[in-house]
Amino acid sequence: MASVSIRNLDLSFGSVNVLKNLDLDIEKGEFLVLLGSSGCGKSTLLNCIAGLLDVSAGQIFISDKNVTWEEPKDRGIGMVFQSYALYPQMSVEGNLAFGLKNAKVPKDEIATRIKRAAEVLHIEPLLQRKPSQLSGGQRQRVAIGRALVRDVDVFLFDEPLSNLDAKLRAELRVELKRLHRQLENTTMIYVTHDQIEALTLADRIAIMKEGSIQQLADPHTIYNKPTNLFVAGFIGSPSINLIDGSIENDKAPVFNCSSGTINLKSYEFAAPVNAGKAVLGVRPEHVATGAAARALSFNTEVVIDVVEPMGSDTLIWTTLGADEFRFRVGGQTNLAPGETVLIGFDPAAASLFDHETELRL
Amino acid sequence: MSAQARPSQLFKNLNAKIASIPMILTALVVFVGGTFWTILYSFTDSKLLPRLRFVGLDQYERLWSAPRWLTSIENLLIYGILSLIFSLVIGFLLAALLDQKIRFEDTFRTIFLYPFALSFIVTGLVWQWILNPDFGVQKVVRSLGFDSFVFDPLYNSDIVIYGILIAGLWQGTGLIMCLMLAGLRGIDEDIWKAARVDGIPMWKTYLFIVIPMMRPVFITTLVIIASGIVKLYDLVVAQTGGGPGIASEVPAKYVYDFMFRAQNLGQGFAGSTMMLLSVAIVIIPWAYLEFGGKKRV
Amino acid sequence: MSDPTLSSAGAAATVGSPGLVSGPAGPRPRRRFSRRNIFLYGTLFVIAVYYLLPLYVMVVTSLKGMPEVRLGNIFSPPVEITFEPWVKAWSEACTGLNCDGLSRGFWNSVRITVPSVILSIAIASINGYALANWRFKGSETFFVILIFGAFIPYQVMLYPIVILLREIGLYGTLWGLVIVHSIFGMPILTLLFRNYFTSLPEELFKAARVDGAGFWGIYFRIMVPMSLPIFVVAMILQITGIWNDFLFGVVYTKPDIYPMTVQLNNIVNSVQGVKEYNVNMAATILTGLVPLVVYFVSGKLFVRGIAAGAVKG
Amino acid sequence: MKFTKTLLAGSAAIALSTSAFATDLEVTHWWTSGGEAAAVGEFAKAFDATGNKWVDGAIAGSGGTARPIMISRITGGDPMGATQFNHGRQAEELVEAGLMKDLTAVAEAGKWKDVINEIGLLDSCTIDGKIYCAPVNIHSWQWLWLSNKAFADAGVAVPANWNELVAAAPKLREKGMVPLAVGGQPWQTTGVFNVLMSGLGGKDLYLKVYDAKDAEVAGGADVAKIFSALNDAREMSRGSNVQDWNQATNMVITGKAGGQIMGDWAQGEFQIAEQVAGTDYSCLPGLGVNELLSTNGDAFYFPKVDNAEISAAQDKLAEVLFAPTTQVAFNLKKGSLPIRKDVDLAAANDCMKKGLAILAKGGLVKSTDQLISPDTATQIDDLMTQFFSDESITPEDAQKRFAGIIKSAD
Repeated sequence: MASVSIRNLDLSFGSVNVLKNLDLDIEKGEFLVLLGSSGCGKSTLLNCIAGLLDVSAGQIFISDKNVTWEEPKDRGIGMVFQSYALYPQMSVEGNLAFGLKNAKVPKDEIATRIKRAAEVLHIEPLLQRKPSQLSGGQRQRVAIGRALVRDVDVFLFDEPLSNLDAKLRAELRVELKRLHRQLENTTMIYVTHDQIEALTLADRIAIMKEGSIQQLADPHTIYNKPTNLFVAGFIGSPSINLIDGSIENDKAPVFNCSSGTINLKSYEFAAPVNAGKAVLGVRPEHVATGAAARALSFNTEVVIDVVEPMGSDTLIWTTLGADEFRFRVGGQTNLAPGETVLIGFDPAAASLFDHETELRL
Repeated sequence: MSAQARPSQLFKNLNAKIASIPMILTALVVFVGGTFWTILYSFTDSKLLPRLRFVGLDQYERLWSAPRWLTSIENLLIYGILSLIFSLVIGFLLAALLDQKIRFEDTFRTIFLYPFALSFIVTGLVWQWILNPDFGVQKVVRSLGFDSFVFDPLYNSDIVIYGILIAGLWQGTGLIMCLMLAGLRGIDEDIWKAARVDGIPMWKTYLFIVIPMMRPVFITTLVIIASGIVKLYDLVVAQTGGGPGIASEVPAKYVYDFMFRAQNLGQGFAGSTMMLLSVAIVIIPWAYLEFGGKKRV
Repeated sequence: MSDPTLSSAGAAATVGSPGLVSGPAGPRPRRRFSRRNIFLYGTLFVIAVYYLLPLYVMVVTSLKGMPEVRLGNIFSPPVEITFEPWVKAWSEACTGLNCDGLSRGFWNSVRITVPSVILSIAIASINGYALANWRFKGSETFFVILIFGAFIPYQVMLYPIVILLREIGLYGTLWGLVIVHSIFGMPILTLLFRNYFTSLPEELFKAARVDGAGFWGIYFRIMVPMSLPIFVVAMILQITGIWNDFLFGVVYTKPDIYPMTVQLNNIVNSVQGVKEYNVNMAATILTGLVPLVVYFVSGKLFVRGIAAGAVKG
Repeated sequence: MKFTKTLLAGSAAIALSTSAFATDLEVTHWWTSGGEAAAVGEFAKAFDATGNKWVDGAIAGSGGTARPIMISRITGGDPMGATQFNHGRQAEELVEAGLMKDLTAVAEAGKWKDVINEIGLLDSCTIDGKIYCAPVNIHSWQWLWLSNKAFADAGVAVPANWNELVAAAPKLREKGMVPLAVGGQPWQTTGVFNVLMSGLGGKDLYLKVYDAKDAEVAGGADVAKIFSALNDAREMSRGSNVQDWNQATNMVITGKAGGQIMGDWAQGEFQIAEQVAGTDYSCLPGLGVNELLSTNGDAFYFPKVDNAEISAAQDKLAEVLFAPTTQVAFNLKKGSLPIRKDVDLAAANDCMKKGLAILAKGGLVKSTDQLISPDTATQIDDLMTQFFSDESITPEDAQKRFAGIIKSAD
């Protein structure tokens, strides 16, 4: 049963179409992440779901109720904002109670709910403070609490962690995940531009670009089987290596590029193979070196250009034929710039895209 | 999933619309209505009371052949341009000076701002007095031994408008300074650091970096200064009464005098229509640029 | 940018121990009388004199007797200080048959100013709020018309408003005048409030909507408590404007509620032989006292409020 | 336009019965200077004595300040009980619009027509045979006030007419005095011109220009002489850096100026300064050339109200204003001539007596207030004030513009 459904949603400001004929179904209890770079329409979509923006066409259903023209408060949603959006003149308790008072919830019920939310979020000692007396992490907890006390089916997060420093972000990320598990049956829709957040938190990720969803799938699929060139390039850090070449399909399909011919026997084609120009995407961590590389169906020698130690692993920059090529080795490597090294990869783990349509082949 | 009737657009934001009723009424009834009323009656020969007896463009012909109206326009142009330039320049310089982390900032700011608390009537009166050659600056300087010193701006037709300008700037620049100061305080400190590291001289930083960043402040300021200029009336009445002769007449005074002193409403309305027209010529393109193209949510 | 508070660190820069590298060390030397400071404070001082001169002349003159006013120059301090002009201006000066000076109009001015300030600010702040957060079709058109209205000389609107007030039956009453002040204060105040509310984080407004607060709920519970600075600015502007108003006060009311400025006009404009400049000046200062005090007390908030309201557009 | 209709609807029948109740009556006027306020006090005293109460609504600054207030109040439907206007054409339209109370009954009861000094004054209050205002005094513009002290200092005899003043001017200049003080306000410069017109040009010329509005005469040789005299006046007035008329008068009183052309209200200033006519100052009605006085003056109008008590009080006030005792008391303080010929002004001083004598001889002429509209008057004001302040305007240019104004005058 879908918790949130979006049908043929259009939104335009004047002549600019921000969302184009968008469809999306979100299961009850699912954690869905809307991922994209700024301006892709992900926050706009979230605001439409929240009812903070009026749609130009289409419908929105929440818990099977058509809420397209409902007020935000009547949609059964809670929302957490990037800037926390705490009411500065109210105490933490006041912030938590504000929505409930507006909904005319009885006083003792309010107290109970606040107490419960405060326990869950570990903010009991802060209840009497003003937002200005809280740290960033505490503020965001309160903001989450404000959504929590509303006792709703759908949580909306609008880049909630972007204003926090890296360490806090990691901490709160885990807590959010824990919270989601605790609140079973609560749907969460989470907007972010940070792929780590998306990959770690999501049940499913919707990658957006220019107002439409490029791919909607679980993190594993998104990462390993990107549906098009954009998704492949967007997900993954360091980003995927892209090699220009062409597919030849005489007997068995092969990929010809400036550094040689790669046999595509092990590659799972998504569609019948056609010869033509294509792009091969290889994730840096799917590249093996030395003896391991020799065993793979494709290997070649490259000269190391730059070595970037990153602690747990090391990133090596080289060129493969005409293309820049990165690969990842262990943190303890002793490779140095100028050395020649044998690398190899298995096309089964790679992705092939049509040069024209940029779609996965 | 049932289909649902789209709520009427009229009732959307109903509370906002209800709350805006005073604004809508003011805008439509007073400002638009009053303007059209004024324009309508400018084509009549109304004297003491408004009467719909149309005389075509007679009032306008007379208006544009009246030496006093032409002098008024000329004065308003001189005063307006100079007042705009000096208000902005002085206001900005004062703000820049006060923004140098100086001591006694509060004191200086209060000194520059207090004239704004006084009405134009009072301003006009005081400056009339200071500029009066028989007791004011001229007399004081002469009593120091400079017998031939002449400083009588209010009694010299050629420069009287500058005498009014002195008083007008005295009264108004404080507010402009505050606006500018507020704008400067809103500029990111890092800009200054960057400019300093890059070795850009301070005046260049102000001119090419800071001022362009203060565009919104300048717009608010411009509206305030410009609306004050168009409405210039009390100051002239209190300081010179339009004199010597008609040398310091301004359009608002022409309009007022013809409406009430000369009891020729039609002529007064013709004058005010011209004023409103010139304001509209400035405002409408601005509004178009500001609101016409983009739309923010 | 120098910080003068540091300049007391003194001129002693050459404290490097012998044998070590000589050259700049420690805090950079700053002199209190650097060329920059002399220029800065000198300029400020000269400008301050220009701004203070009229006030000085007013005060000094109001403390002189008439003979001294006639003889001396206007800048010289009073030889013999007398408060008689103040007493006269406040309680004795005649306008027509009433010889009770400005005191007559003071409370009327208060009675006019207080409701006018409250109503005009209430309306303008709601306008600004609606324009910033609840735009509806045409709302910007009304805003542009309001800005246009800021440029309409009051005198031009005198007659239409007489008709308007007559039709709604408020002509000649205090409330009629209050409405007139609200109308003419609306353009600039709405502009300020709109800019201010636009500059507040939009997410706050969204959060409140999700929390179920409506138009009024958000206004009273969220916006107003956050907007003290801009309310102070609006208050200062309105108190000044309304307190100093003469034209509306006299055209739209009756003698029993004439504001203080009417008495000021009568004192200043009716002359008995020689103009009593000292009384005029005392009357002038007395009339301007209320806005002046407001400025002196809340000047700091004024800049802060403007900073909040005018920077973002 | 329903502007006037709604007001007409609310008008009530005029109650003639004298009310026994005390009624507050708000009276608006612009008499705020010393002598004026004292004079208006006499009205208030007399009116209060009838058991009613005079509520004073003084607003300083005649034309520009007070008049819009009065007109707004009347058209706004919330009129005062009575209001001052210069009698003449200023209130014409208010009467035509039916906003003013008809005083015919009061006037007939008080036999105003029989006792009035100059019937033209009542004519100006009469529209369609009905009387709408109560004239209260006669002011005349045609006076040249001279400082005896100034001429003594300059070592010349006090002039006996305009030409002698012009001749004596250089001597006064030598002593650093201004021969002719003229205040900077437009109406004062126009006053000088009109006085020169009637004083030097005579009654016929004056009426041809202002009554017949004959543009040819206005542009002709006779008026050219007036403009040449005006040029003299401009020359003589250089250096009088004052705005208000009474500041100019004060220059005469203190001997800083030789003379001033100003209406008889200036006399009040001499009196307050305790100057004696004949010894301290001299007065030359009609500039000592044509002894002709114009009938400027003030009148009270009574807006229509639909309240019987107020209406009765208005009648009472009209009656009181015209009463002989009030007339004497008021005009002595105001320095103007009484409206009635049946009162005795024994207390009048030299100058007033000269005026009364001219009055008795019938040397009166209608004032410009009565002859031309305020609109025309304002245009003449603009011309005159510009002429006085801008020496580059030749008398010929000014005359040409003057003729143009007269041509389009109404």
